[in-house]
This record gives sequence, C-alpha cells and structure tokens, in this order.
Amino acid sequence: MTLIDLANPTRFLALSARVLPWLAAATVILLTIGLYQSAYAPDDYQQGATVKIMFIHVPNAWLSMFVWGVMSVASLGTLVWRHPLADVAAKAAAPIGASFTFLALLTGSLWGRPMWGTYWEWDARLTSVLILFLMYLGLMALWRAVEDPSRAARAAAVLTLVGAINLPIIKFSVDWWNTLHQPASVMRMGGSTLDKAFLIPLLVMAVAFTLLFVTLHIAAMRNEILRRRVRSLQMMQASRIAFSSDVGTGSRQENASKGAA
Amino acid sequence: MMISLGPYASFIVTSYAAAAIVVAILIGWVVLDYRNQTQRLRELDRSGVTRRSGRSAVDTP
Amino acid sequence: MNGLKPGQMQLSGRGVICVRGSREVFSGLDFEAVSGEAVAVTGRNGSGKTSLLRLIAGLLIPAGGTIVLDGGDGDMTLPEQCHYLGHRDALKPALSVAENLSFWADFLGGERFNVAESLATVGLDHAADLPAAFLSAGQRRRLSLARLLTVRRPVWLLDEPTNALDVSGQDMFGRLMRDHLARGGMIIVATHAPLGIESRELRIGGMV
Amino acid sequence: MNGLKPGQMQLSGRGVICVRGSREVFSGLDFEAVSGEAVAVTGRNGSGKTSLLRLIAGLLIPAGGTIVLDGGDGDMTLPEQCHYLGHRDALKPALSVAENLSFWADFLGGERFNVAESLATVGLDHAADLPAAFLSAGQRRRLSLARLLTVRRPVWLLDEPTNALDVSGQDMFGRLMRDHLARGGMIIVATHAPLGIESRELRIGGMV
Amino acid sequence: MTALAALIRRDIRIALRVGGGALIGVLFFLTVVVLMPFAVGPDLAQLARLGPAILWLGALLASLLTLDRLFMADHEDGSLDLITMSRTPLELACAAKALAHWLAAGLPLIVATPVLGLLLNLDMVATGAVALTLLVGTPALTFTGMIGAALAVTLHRGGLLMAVLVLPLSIPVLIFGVAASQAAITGPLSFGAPFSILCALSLVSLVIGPFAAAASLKHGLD
Amino acid sequence: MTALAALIRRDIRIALRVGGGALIGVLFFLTVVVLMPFAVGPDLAQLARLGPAILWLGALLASLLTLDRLFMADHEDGSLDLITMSRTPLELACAAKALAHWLAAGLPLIVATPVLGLLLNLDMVATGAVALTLLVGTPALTFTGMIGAALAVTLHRGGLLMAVLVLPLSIPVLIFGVAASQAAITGPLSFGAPFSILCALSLVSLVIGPFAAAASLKHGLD
Ligand code: HEM
Ligand SMILES: Nc1ncnc2c1ncn2[C@@H]1O[C@H](COP(=O)(O)OP(=O)(O)OP(=O)(O)O)[C@@H](O)[C@H]1O
Ligand SMILES: Nc1ncnc2c1ncn2[C@@H]1O[C@H](COP(=O)(O)OP(=O)(O)OP(=O)(O)O)[C@@H](O)[C@H]1O
Ligand SMILES: [Mg+2]
Ligand SMILES: [Mg+2]
Repeated sequence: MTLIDLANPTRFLALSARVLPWLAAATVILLTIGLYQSAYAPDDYQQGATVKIMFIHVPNAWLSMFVWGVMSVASLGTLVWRHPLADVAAKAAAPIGASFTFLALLTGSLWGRPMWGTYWEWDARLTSVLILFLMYLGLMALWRAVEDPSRAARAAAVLTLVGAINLPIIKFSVDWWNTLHQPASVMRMGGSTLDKAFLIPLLVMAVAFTLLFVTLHIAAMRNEILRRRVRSLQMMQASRIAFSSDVGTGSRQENASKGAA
Repeated sequence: MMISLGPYASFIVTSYAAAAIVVAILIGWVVLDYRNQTQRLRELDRSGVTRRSGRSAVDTP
Repeated sequence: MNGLKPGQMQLSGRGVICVRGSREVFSGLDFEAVSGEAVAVTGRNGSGKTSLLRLIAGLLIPAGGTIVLDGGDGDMTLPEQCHYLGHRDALKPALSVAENLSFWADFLGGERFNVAESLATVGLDHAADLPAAFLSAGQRRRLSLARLLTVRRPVWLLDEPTNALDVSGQDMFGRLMRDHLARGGMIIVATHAPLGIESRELRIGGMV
Repeated sequence: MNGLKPGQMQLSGRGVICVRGSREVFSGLDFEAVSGEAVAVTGRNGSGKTSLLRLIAGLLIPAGGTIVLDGGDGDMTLPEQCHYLGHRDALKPALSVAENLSFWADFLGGERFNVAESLATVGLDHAADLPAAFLSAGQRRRLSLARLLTVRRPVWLLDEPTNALDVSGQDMFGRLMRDHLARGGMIIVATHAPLGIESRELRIGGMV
Repeated sequence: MTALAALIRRDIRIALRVGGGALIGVLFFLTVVVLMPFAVGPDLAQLARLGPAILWLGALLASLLTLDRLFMADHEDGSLDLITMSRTPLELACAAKALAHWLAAGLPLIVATPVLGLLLNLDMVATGAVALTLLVGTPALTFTGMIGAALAVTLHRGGLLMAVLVLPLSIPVLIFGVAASQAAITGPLSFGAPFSILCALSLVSLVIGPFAAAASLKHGLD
Repeated sequence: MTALAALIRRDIRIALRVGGGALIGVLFFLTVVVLMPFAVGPDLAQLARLGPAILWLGALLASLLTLDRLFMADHEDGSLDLITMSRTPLELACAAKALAHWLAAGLPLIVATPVLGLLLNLDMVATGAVALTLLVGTPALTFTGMIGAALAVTLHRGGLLMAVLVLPLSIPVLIFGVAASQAAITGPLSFGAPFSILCALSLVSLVIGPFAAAASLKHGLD
C-alpha cells in the first residue's frame, strides 16, 4: 500500500492545492446569495415564516443521501478497481455526510414542532433518515476502530454498499407509506410544484451546500492522504526496515499506476 | 432592517445557528487536521525518515 | 504449452511482491517447481515463508507479479488444485476425529474416501471416535495430515508440517510425501527442520 | 531437607497418575530434576508430555501421586516458581510487541525489567512497536521466549519450545537455557527435536 | 452439492453440541420472555400488547448473541482458508453456513413460540401470527447478521462494533415483523401489507447477505 | 498491586482497541434505544414510561454481548494458564478483569445516558435517576455476568448457554434498577427502598462474583 498510495495521490495533492481556493470562494459567494434570498423570501401562506427552515433542511436532507451515494461509488472503486484514492474519498466523506444528516434531522425536528406539534415521530421517512445517521456513525466508528486503513477500507466498502439500499427507502418512503412528512415537491416526476419564490432560493442554497461539500471533501481527502503518509512513515520508522533495496521498485510503480489508470 | 420571523422565530434562528455551528466545526476540523498532519510530516522529515523515492516527505505547499 | 510433457506440471512465480500490514515482506521473487519435485522454502523467522505459501494458495493477494500453474487442470484455479496445511489445524474440537476427517473429505469432494483407512495411515485409528478436543498437539497434526489424503490434488503447500510430530510420525509423513511425488505431485514446504526427503531449496530473505 | 546443598533445589514426582477425559494417560510415573539440570521429556505423540508439564505447573490436578519442589522459596507454591511455555503463546494480537512483553513483566512481578533489552535478546527489537498480530509464527514464539526473562523463576517448563524457530533462534534459545542452568535453574522440556544443550532424558510411554 | 450439504451438516452438528442443543435456544428465549415483564412491569394487558415485540426482540437478541462467531471460529482454526480455496463458490458456502445457523438456532425458537405465547397471554391467532412472521423474518435476521459476522472476521473485531454495524440493518425487519404481528392481533390495519414487505425483506437479504459476506471475506483476505 | 494494575490496564487497552473504543459502546446504546420504539410502538407517552426499562435493557444487552469473551480470549491464547499460575490470587485477578470490563464497557453507557434520555423523552430528574441506578447497578451486571463467562470457559461453551446462565442472575438487578428509576419518575413509591436494595445487590455481587468465577476456573482446569 505504501507506494500505491503515494503514486497518484501525489498528483491529487497538487491538484487540490490549485482548486481549493476557487471552490471555497465560489461556495462563499453562493452561500451569501442563497442566505440573502432566503432571508427575503416571502412567508408561506400555510407555514408562515417557518418555511425559512426549508432552505436549510432540504439541502441538508438531499446532501445526506447524496454523500452516501458518493461513498457508494467510492466503495465500488475500492472493491472493483482497487483505486488508491477511492477509500480515501469514502473515509473523508463519512464525517461530512454524518454532519449533514445530523442537520437534516435537527432542522427537521425543529420544523416539525410548529408544523406537526411534535419534535419527533417514528414514521418511515424520519426513521430511515435516523438509520442513515446511525450507519454513518457506524462507518466512522469502523474507520476509527481499525488501524490498518486498507483493511478498514474494504470492510467499510461492503457495508456502504449494503447501506445504499437505505437510499431508495428514504426517498420513496413518503410514497410507499402515508407519513407525516410531505411528499416530494421539487424533485418529482412531472416537474416541481413549488412556487418560484421558494424554489429559486432553495436551489441556490442546494447548490451552495453541494459546493460546500465538495470543498470540504477535497480538503478532508487531502488530510487523509497526508495522514496515511504519516502512518506509513511511522511504520517504517517503527520497524526500522531499510527500504533502500530497490529490487522490484519498478514493477511496483508500474503496478501502482496500472491500478490508477 | 429586521426580517420578521413570526411566532416561531426561535425555531428558525436555532436551525440557522445550528447549521452555522456544524459547518464551522467541519471547517475547523479540516483546517486543524491539515495543520496537524503537515506538522507530523515535517517532524518525521526532520528525524530523517523519508519515503523510498528519496523525495522529502513534505512536498505539499 | 511451455514445452511441458503431457501430465507434467509447472508452478512458477515471476517477480512476486508481498506486502503485509503495509510493509513489504519480499519483492521480485522468482521461483518454480515441477511435477515430482519438492521445494523446501527456507529463511529466517519472518522472512515470508508462510506468506509465500498463502500467496500461492490465493489466501493473500500479491502486490505485484504473477503465479501460474502450467499443465494442471484447466478447469480449476490454482488454489483449487492445492492442498494447504497451515499452522492452524482446521479441526473442530466438538466433532470426533472421524467426523472431522469425513467432513473435509465430503467438502473437498473426495468420493469413495475411506476414513478408517486414512486414520490408520496417520496412526489415529485408535482415536477415531474421540472428540478432537482430546487430541494432543501431535495427534492434531496427524489428523490434519490425513486431510491431504481425502482428495488427490497435485500441489501440496505445507507450512512447517513436521512440527509436533514424533519420530515415527515424521517417518510416516516422509512416506506420504514420497508417494505424492512419485504420483507426479508437487510439494512446496516451508520448514526449519530437515525434511527427510530430497528437495530443492528456495531461500527467501525478506524482512526479519 | 533431603540432604540438599543450600541453594540447591530438587523437583520430584512420585507415582504420578494422569487422567484426562476419563482416560488414563500414564500412571505411577516417577521423575526428578535438580538445579542446573535439564530434563528432556520424550515420548510418542499422545504419550503425555504436555500433560506432565501441566501437572507440574498446577494446570492439571494429578489423579494420584505427588509432585514437590524441595529447596525452593518456601513462601511460594510450586506453580508460582515455574515459568510455563505452552503451545499457545499468551499474546494479545491487538497490543504491540513491547506492550505484550511489558504486561507480562508487570503482571509476573518483574521489577526493573528492561523490555527493549529483552526484545533485543530474542531478536525482536526491530518489531517492538508492531502489533503482535503482525508477527510470524517464529516471531511469536520468540516473543513468548522473552517472557522467560521477565522475572527469575527457578523452574522452566517448556513445551516444544523450538517449534517454528529458525536456526539462529534455536541458537539464541540454547544460550538462554544454558544461562538459566548456569544460574542454578532447572528446565523440564518436552520435545521431539534435539535440544542443543546437554540434558537427561525422561521417556514416558503412556497411551498412543 | 455434497460439499454444501456436508458444510450444513457439520455446522448444525457443532451448533447442537457446542451451543448445547436446540433446547438451550428455547431456554434462552424463555428467559428473555420471563425477563421482560420485570423490565416493563407486570401489567397483563400491556404485556399482551407488547407480546409480539418481546418475542421479536428475543429472536433478534438470540441472533446477535450467536451470529458474531459464525465465521470467527472457522477463521481462527483455519477452516475458512480451506473453504475459500475450495471449488465451492464462497457465496454458496456463506449461504450454507447461514442456513445451518438458522436451522440450529432460529427454527427451535419458532417451534417454541406457541409455548411462550401462552406465557405472554397471547391468544391462538396472535401466536400463530407471531410464529408465522418469525418464520418468515428470522432468516432475514440471520442473513443480514451474517454480513456483520463476515466483517467481524475481516476487521478482527467483534462484540459491540459488530452489533452497531448490524443493528441498523435489522431494524426494518423488526419493524415489519412486529407491525405484521400487531396487525394480526389488534389491527384495523391489514396483516398482508407489512407481511409481504417482511417477505420481500427476507428475500432481498437472502440474496444480498451471502454476496456481501463473501465479498467482505474475500477482500479481507490476510 | 502492580500485577492487578497491569491486568486492568491491559484489558482496558484491548477493549478500547478491539471493541473500537468507548464511543462504540455509546453508539450501541443509541442503536438499542432507537430500536426499541420500533418494537414497542412509537407512542411517546408509553416510551417515556418504558424509558428506564429500555435503558436498562440496553445495558444488560451490552454486557451480555461483550462478557462472554471475558475469559474466553485469555483461555484460548493461554494467558489464563499463566494468570492461574501467578502469585496474584485468582479471585483478585478475576475482579480486576471485571473492573476493567466495566470501566471500558459500562461507564461509557452511563455517561451517555443523558443524551439518550432526551431521545426517550425523559425529563431531567428521570434521566438523573436512571443514570444513578445504572451507575450503581451495572457493576452488578458485570460481576454476575463474570460467573457466566467463567462457566463458559470451563464448559467450552459460549453464546446462548452463557446467556441462559447469566440472565436469571441478572433479573434481580434489572427489577430493582427499573423499579428505582420508575419510582423516581412517577412514583408514589419511594426511590430509596429499591435503590438501597440495588446497592446491596451490587455489593453482594462484588464479593460473590470473583469468588464464584475463580472457583469455576480452578475446577475447570484442564
Ligand atoms: C426530523 C424530521 C425530518 C427528517 C428526518 C426529514 C427528512 C427529509 C428528507 C430525507 C428529505 C429529502 C427527501 C427527498 O428528496 O425526497 C426531506 C425533504 C423535505 N422535507 Fe423533511 N424531514 C423532516 C421533517 C420535516 C418537516 C417537519 C417538514 C415540514 C413540515 C419537512 C419538509 C420537507 C420538505 C418540504 C422537503 C422537500 C421535499 C421535496 O420537495 O422534494 N421535513 N426531508
Ligand atoms: N483436553 C484433553 N481432554 C482429554 N484428553 C486429552 C486432552 N488433551 C490430551 N488428551 C489425551 O491425553 C493424552 C496425552 O496428551 P498430551 O497432550 O499430554 O500428549 P503429548 O505427549 O504432549 O503429545 P504430543 O507429542 O502430540 O504433544 C493423549 O492421548 C490425548 O488423547
Ligand atoms: N497478518 C499480518 N499482518 C501484517 N504483517 C504480517 C502478518 N503476518 C506476518 N506479517 C509480517 O510478514 C513477515 C513475514 O511473515 P511470515 O509469516 O510469512 O514469515 P515466515 O517466514 O513464515 O516466518 P516463520 O519462520 O516465523 O514462520 C513478517 O515479518 C511479519 O512481521
Ligand atoms: Mg511461518
Ligand atoms: Mg504435547
């Protein structure tokens, strides 16, 4: 793993250093616009000002699922293509996804209190999101519990893919069971039913949060690559093995880049 | 100017504040972690442990 | 095929690299073995003998290089044509000696396999109905040797097989190996002790 | 006291009977060992070598007969004056090599015990910070040998200690045993292989 | 085929000997059922209402307590190496092991349900419903739990970590199992809907479990 | 003393590494709490009533799931032989192991109780009462569970058998733990009476557990 990790992650580090400032800037700008628009969005005739929670709740809810999707793709990368960056991507995404899920749960409950008269109800949508949250935490625990990252990566990948079954359940739970939670109005067959006055700020916020995710994710991936570099150096130091013999280096490099291709 | 938030102002403000806090924590985590790792890499570099390729361990900006 | 005579097999590794726990154990290892030949893998503790056997058995994935068997049964993968005898005995303490052996015979596909006879061969006939939990270290080892007889497989991968065997056990095992070689089998055995059969040495010098 | 010189010890068994799994392994066994002497327990697989060591270590209770140590520390029972090295390594895979060793040093009461030095003695200094899960069979065995150094105990009970050790490991172990004997220790070792030190043989011929 | 049959036979035999036989499973179930009233209070009406939930929790518990060793024992004694190397596809071998586990540990529970139903003050229909849902649902518990068991081997970890990873997967089974039983007992709601979802969950897990477990074992090779 | 301290330190270290740390314990507890409403139905008022019972069941479960390996691991790798042979009395060694287990697995649960109380709709007082009873009661669970763990080693059996042996012993703890918490929440009944019984149970188990476990290990020598 030592070299495989160093081969093309090095390129990733260089790339990330270049794009991160731009991404961060774009995120800040869009977030500012989105916040401004949502601040001046009209009150809903039913929900009053509480509709403003939507601009936080819905992007976070979407992202909570989106991030798991990203992790699932990365897991395929780990299991099928054994791509060296894939497990880094999966690991880095988990805490961010968990945070978004937490926010979706929190803002959802805060919205639920005025709307449904209760913070929490054990219905299918809410429950499946809670399960998603627990699975995020479980994954993070798994990553932390196992020191050998490549070992943890493969186990986490299997678990992530199994957990992906939860995504359609979350998405369609409102249609399959009649729940308190309202059915999809933005992303549904036959176009959005949401008023433009809400739709535009919502979409801006959604894009802004997605950018935020991308920025944080790339930064976290960079950290993770560095952490693994530290680890493999420490392992070398710990075992005091002379890694000087250059036998086989060539084929290893070759192998690594083959894996990356 | 003040935006009127109606009777449930506290819920709305809490939502936005929570989102801000969580995002701030995430940013803090990413930044501190970066500092931490580069710091450790530099220490390892100083103590003479380098990667096989002979390059310095710290080749990040 | 590689100029092999019919019925002749050749196992060869080219540039095999083994990485365990993110540390490189050995790299660029070349080796080969042909039918009727025993290869004794030697080296210091931790040099990677067990790792090499597990690579051949498909129980570890090489970080580079290739390991192929030419002239074997084309339908089967290399691991499917190997018997692997590791440090651990693959015995269930709760089952009797005979049950343990006949399970492996059934599972590995040995038809018309005579359990009692093989137990007699390895000197465990008197213990057939004892639970495996009652066996001594050497008796456990003998029972796992009996597994090699359940079904004919051309390649035997043996990891320090004579550990815990007494003198008569080592003789018995020498006979088993000679029979196998005589029938065109191939043996790769990691060992620190003299084997009692003629063998070619493959010295590996990975990390300590 | 039995006419022993001061500082001289004698371990003796009289009419020891061993029953395991309601089968008699051996009976009426007499043996003795004195300071500075190594006794090699030999016998066929299943003859009861391991059982004998465990009887001395107090890990099995004899069905008859007595085992006593004369001239040892009167405060301590026989097992408390023994180091036992069995087939199993008493290592925790999750802990590092150094952590494993220093746990046993602390637990067995070895004060002022130098972990790094003992690891160097058994040739594991380079692996001190690795988790024990990463060790090869021989390295595990070396680590458990290091346990013999944690605290001085007069009687060493060793069960096939050279299993899995390479040649240099066997040399190292031979030195350890000679040192121990020179300091007035006593070694009872069950083995099938030559030991590399001078020893008296105790052949037991229990059931097969 | 003989290979799989041999595996199933062996695993059942070991389970019956080591686990102490089917009786222990039933006894465990009984203990859980007896325990619950102490935890939730001895109100009979409430007990009857909670009856299916308690039985389901018992089943879940039994599977959690026994499943984490499903592959661990084979891993520790080296059998798993040989199983991986053999001609039998690992997915099938995993499925066979899970099946054996279910036969040895799950089935006795279901057989014992009527007796326990009596204890919990359930009537005939309710008991029947619970037994039926258990029959359909416990395979799903076993087959999702198997994924956790395989991860436990891969990670060299067991205990709570496994439970944490597996429990979220078994929540849906529990929900619909209890919902279907409740529906049969009290319900204006229909028994059919949750029951068919339960069946679907079982079928899905029958497919996904072996594949996920085999993938995890294969990729965890070491 | 150093010997015992070393044992405790080692066991905690292993538990944290292998079990994945205290966090896993908390996460497990959380999962159990999330699970319960599915089983017993989502009625909030009823949940609050069952709250203490659920938390107690979670603690019991966590101890059942982790305890069976308490001595088994040491037995399998031969450490137990050396511990038996050493100068440290086996009773003390057993107590040290149980203490380490409680510190690594029990304590985190208690620390997490307030958070879980929120989820279960418990108020401050109730949460405090549950946490207090858990603090006093979980050692009893560990120390009685230890007896089962020792028997599991002696009998070469694990899993359900061990649960069957341990559960009856832990029933009294559970009863008085839940009763005390309930009393603090709803009760005309006093908190003091069941609570002091709970304390007594804990004290008794602190004494009996190590002796019974050590006796079982000694007689199980083989
Ligand atoms: C803790 C409680 C809640 C959770 C876990 C939750 C979860 C979710 C999730 C996962 C989505 C995305 C689903 C999709 O894209 O189809 C979503 C969307 C949404 N939620 Fe919630 N929600 C909660 C409470 C609420 C409440 C109380 C309201 C308002 C009364 C609400 C209103 C919405 C709306 C309007 C959408 C957008 C639906 C669309 O247009 O597609 N949610 N929620
Ligand atoms: N746990 C046990 N329960 C019952 N019987 C046992 C047990 N362990 C060993 N035996 C029996 O006791 C006899 C002696 O076993 P022991 O392990 O002492 O033999 P040994 O001389 O050490 O053999 P080896 O050379 O194979 O190590 C054997 O015949 C064996 O069948
Ligand atoms: N599971 C593992 N994880 C990580 N590293 C390992 C693992 N097993 C072995 N190693 C390392 O790989 C190297 C080779 O181990 P291997 O078991 O192949 O050695 P070996 O030649 O069989 O030694 P021995 O003679 O002691 O049996 C060792 O240095 C060891 O530290
Ligand atoms: Mg080896
Ligand atoms: Mg022996």
